[in-house]
Amino acid sequence: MIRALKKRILAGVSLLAVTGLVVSGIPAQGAATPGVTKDTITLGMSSAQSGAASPGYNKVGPAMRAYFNYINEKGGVYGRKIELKLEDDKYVPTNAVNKVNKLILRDKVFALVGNLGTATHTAALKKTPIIKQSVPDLFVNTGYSGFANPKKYPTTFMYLPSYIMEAKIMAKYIKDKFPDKKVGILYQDDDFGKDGLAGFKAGGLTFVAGGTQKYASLSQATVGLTAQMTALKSSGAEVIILFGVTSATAVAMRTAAGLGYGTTWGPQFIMGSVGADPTTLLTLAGATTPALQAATLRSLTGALSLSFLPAATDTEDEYVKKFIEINTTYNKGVPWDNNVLVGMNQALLIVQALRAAGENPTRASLISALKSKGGTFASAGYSKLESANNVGYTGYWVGRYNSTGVIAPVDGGKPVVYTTDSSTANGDVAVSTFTRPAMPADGVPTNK
Amino acid sequence: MNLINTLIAGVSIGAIYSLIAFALILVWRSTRVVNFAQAGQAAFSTYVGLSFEKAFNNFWLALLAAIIAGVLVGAFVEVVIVRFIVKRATSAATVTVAPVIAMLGLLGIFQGVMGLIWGGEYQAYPTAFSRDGLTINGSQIPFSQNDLFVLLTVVAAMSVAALIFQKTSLGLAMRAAAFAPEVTRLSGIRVSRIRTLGWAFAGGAGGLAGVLVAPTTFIAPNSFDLLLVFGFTAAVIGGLDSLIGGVLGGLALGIGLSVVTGYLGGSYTFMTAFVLLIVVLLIRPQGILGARGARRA
Amino acid sequence: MLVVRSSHKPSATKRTILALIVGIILFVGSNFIDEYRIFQGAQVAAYLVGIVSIVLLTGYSGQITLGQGAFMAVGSYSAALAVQEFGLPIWITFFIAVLAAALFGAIIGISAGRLSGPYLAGATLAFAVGIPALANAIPILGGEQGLSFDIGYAPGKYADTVSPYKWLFWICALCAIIAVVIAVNITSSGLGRQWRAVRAHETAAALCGINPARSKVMAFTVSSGFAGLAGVSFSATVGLVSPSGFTLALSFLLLTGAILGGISHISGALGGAIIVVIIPTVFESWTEEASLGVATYLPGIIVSALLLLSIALAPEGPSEALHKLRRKH
Amino acid sequence: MTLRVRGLTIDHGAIRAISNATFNVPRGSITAIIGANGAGKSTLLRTISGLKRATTGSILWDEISLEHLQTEQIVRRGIIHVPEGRSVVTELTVHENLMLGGVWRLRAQKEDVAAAIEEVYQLFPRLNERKKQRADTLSGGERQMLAIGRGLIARPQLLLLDEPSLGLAPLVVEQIFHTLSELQGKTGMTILLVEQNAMSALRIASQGIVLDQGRVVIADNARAIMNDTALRHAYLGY
Repeated sequence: MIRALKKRILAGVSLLAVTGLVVSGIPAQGAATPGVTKDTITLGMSSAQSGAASPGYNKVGPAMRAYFNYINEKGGVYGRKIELKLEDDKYVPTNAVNKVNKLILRDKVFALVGNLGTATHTAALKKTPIIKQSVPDLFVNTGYSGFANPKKYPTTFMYLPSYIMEAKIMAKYIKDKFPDKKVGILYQDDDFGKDGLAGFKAGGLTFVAGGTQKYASLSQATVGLTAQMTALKSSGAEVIILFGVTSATAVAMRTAAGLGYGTTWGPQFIMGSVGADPTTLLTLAGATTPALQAATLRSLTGALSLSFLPAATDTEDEYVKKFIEINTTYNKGVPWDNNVLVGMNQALLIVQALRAAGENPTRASLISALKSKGGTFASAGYSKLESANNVGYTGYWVGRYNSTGVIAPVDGGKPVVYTTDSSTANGDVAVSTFTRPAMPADGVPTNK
Repeated sequence: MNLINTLIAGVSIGAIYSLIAFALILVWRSTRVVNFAQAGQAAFSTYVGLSFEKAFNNFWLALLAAIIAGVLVGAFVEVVIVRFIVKRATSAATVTVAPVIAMLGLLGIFQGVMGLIWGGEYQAYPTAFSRDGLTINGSQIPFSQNDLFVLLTVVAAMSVAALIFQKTSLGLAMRAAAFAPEVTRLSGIRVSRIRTLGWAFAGGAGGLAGVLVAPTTFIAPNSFDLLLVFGFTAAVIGGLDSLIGGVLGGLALGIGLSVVTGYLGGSYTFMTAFVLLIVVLLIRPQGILGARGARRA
Repeated sequence: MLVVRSSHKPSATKRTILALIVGIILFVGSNFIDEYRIFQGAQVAAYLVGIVSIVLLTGYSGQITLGQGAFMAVGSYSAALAVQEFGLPIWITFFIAVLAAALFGAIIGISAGRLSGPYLAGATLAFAVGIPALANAIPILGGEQGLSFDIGYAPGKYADTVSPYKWLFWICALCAIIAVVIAVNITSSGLGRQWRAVRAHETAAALCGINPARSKVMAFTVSSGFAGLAGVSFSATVGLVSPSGFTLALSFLLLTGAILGGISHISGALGGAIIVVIIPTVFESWTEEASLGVATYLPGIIVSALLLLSIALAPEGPSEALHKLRRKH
Repeated sequence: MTLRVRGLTIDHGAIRAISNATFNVPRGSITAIIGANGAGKSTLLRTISGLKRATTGSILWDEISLEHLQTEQIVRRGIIHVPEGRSVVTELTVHENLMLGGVWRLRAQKEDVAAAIEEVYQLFPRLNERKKQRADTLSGGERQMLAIGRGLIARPQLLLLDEPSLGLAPLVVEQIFHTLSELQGKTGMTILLVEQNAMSALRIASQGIVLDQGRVVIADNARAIMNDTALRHAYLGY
């Protein structure tokens, strides 16, 4: 009976399919630019506001919003106020698809900004109309080199230097400063980590036997990293790279402390820029008392990390100074840190991109403006923004955590910025000659 | 040496599984309900502890607050919700299904409320003692002062519980009510009160477990869900009716998972727990120490 | 209790015609609805199949499951692997998903058939946690990032004119309609009556010549097949199969939908699916300007409270309660 | 202190278990309720002890109505119910089972509970021999002794005994009934005994009540019932 039924249904449905295809052949109606009205420009962002990967990153979106509010107060972008719709995808790919679909289809945002995560954004690019509707997808907060691919993702622009660049710079640094030392790595088991591995390979860095350990991206808080860290310890690695998100770095450092790091075990830790924000690490260490705080700081002290922005504590820096001011007034109650700096800096870039898109911005004009002028935008970054090829920043400086939890340039004085590209064919790394543009007056861009 | 280290590493987390198993068994014995909302109750109590920790910066005060919160929440849940549900679910088809679903609903409410009050981001919970591995004969072992504290606290809590159960008339009444509620009522004991007490005790144990485990897992509204799965596995390994069985089951599970994680890798942890649970359910349904024929409750 | 009341439901033919009409309405209607709603429609269809699988297992056969997401994962991974490793066409993978999940369900059912109540609940709970975690351990399954599962565009020249959402919706809705028709036919067949008999009174059913163990395993197998279909539909809506897509939360959500819709009748599944997809959306739009937290957590609280209330007030599900009420008056 | 039951009706869902029953249990008597299986005897006891609620009618003990009291409150008024099926807590030891009977008054009357337990051990020496053993290791007769013993710890004024002879060897039944009769003589308590084994029950009882399909058909002197052949044939089947 069921088989007969199925046949009938299939027959009926194929009939339906034909009718439906005919009916649906009506072309979609053209309309004004989505997300732009006389007074407003609506932007959308999907990021981890809660969940395992959220610590630290959940401050980026609100910081962007704070900067936009500051600009809105100063007259907005050609009189239009910027609104940011912030969605929480918990760093879960299936959620990201839902949220980005909502932003594009229901909220009809003009552009996406600052979306977080490699796996999440890969899913979003695949299953939402970012490409089909040519939605500008600015400053994706990941270093996955695959996103800088104008052929495949014509509207997607990166923010972070790619993980390949980061790995190549790390590789060079390690080979220069720690020659003949055994190197181990802990990486996140997805495209983020694989990108990094490709970069290390290009940079000619080899790992000690048993010194290549990985973790699943959402598992570290629940399962812990004991097995991985124990393996790294017994591999005899003297330099250990932590190439993961902040919560993974926190768990790894804590586990290392349990294994004797700081007392009986003294490897040199080098953390990827993604997982190295000191305030987040401190918070995650549960350092509520001064004594615990000091203990956590001790375990961080001496570790190396990479950055392309000034240290958040560098209050002499003109960008940092202004952002702190804005944070105090427009982002009440949120303590200033590196994540806020990232958000403000992204927002500064976005405002310049919107201005460059002209008085009547369209999605196409935003993309072409960013491509042609992105490299000239003022920002706190010490390396150049390669928006022409949809690439983000292009270099890093290497710093060391001091005893107050601040990353200071290893050699003292001004940071030395290394630059490279995302090619995996070679490991060429050069010292950058880029000079950073000055901060626009009062932190309000006036570019065209 | 490596094997010994792995075994040692499993002891303190095993102690926490024992505590959760203990809470689940206590509730099961008093009401014949597996409290799947225990994960939410424990997280809620731990958040209360964290709030005290932040306000007063005193670990011990926070621990006390979490336990008291656990006791109150446990009693509240029994009096306000469970009593009603158990009374309503009478037909053969619903009597086993309804309480399970009710507990899930309760879990959802707990998690939502926690998210509203404390937010969804992962927060760290401090420890009272150092988490650096102890050094024995010059070599460091993966067992810290804090692990020792966890272990001793669980042992102490279990000893107090054992003392109450074996040596006091309250304990006698609780044991009797667990196995023969009608006879207990006919002996003049208010079984409904004993039930509430069972839930309250279990809630307190959950709060304690939460504070002890939170430094290693972080705390978020749903961060104890997996702990619940492990606790349940431990309880079943021991036999859902036997408190001692549950405690031993927890330790066995903690050590077993530590060995698997150490030798095969973290990805196999959940799978091992699952396989273990199924094997125990199929081969020895009454658990290691459980009474026969209890499985088809 | 064993005398199951004779059904006055329409015959298989009538049901098929009804399904066709529903299909036509959905098909034509999909042209007049905005794309986000269509996307949600596809989600509702995927959840609907998942909820049907729970209604069959829990509502009809009386076996509780907290781990339906695991069966969905088995179906989805099988389908994605079939595409990735053997390059099979997408439409075949839907059948593969159903078969793989059903096979898996049969194996689990044989073990689970010996359990009941909280033990079964706990075992399926561990299952829901264990299976997605396993995906992280087996390299071919692509770790946390998972595998791609892309149903692509409408065939031939329609690829440009039919939006991918509409295409997605059509496929998911088609799956859902077929699933519901088959499910209704099963429940009104002898098999469905057997299940209900075992659920109502195992011993009595056995005395009537029904083998309760076999009946339970059968229910598990059939239900898992539906879950496999739900999984593959669900994966189609997000374009990938990953462990984070099959969380405990998903399993709980489906069970919640099944209970709220009315666990004892297939007809409740649609209501349940709509509730679990729409409630969060509704709340998000209400709380647009409020804090993100309210939008994130309030729907969960409301849905859970509804779940608790419905169990407290009508342990057998709302439709059963209504039925009883009718009998009384 | 007489137990007065007036117009008592008890329903099990749609089934009427006891219909309009009226009878007295005089103080200091042993009253046997007899009747066939399903006559509603156990239901009657369960209602007196508060485990079940009556549909209509009243139960008065010492001029206090019991029908709205909780089981625990009824116990505190000296009414102790020993349900059928040798109801002991098998997971507890013999001694713990006896203790259980006194937990409710332990705080106020600790010494008397200890004394009562001692008396039970004297009454049933075999329990004393096995006091450390778990109750599930006892024989059927010993369990029944333990169940009754648990009831005696409360020093009942009214003891409700449900089928103490069920499934026991005749010799054991004889012994238990003998002990009960002796005990009643000593303490003067009232015993309401539900039995299918009518002969044994009526032999120690002073009064008999015959239930048939939920109705009280006879309430009379025990000896008179035993001697009424027609009645025995009609309701007791011998």
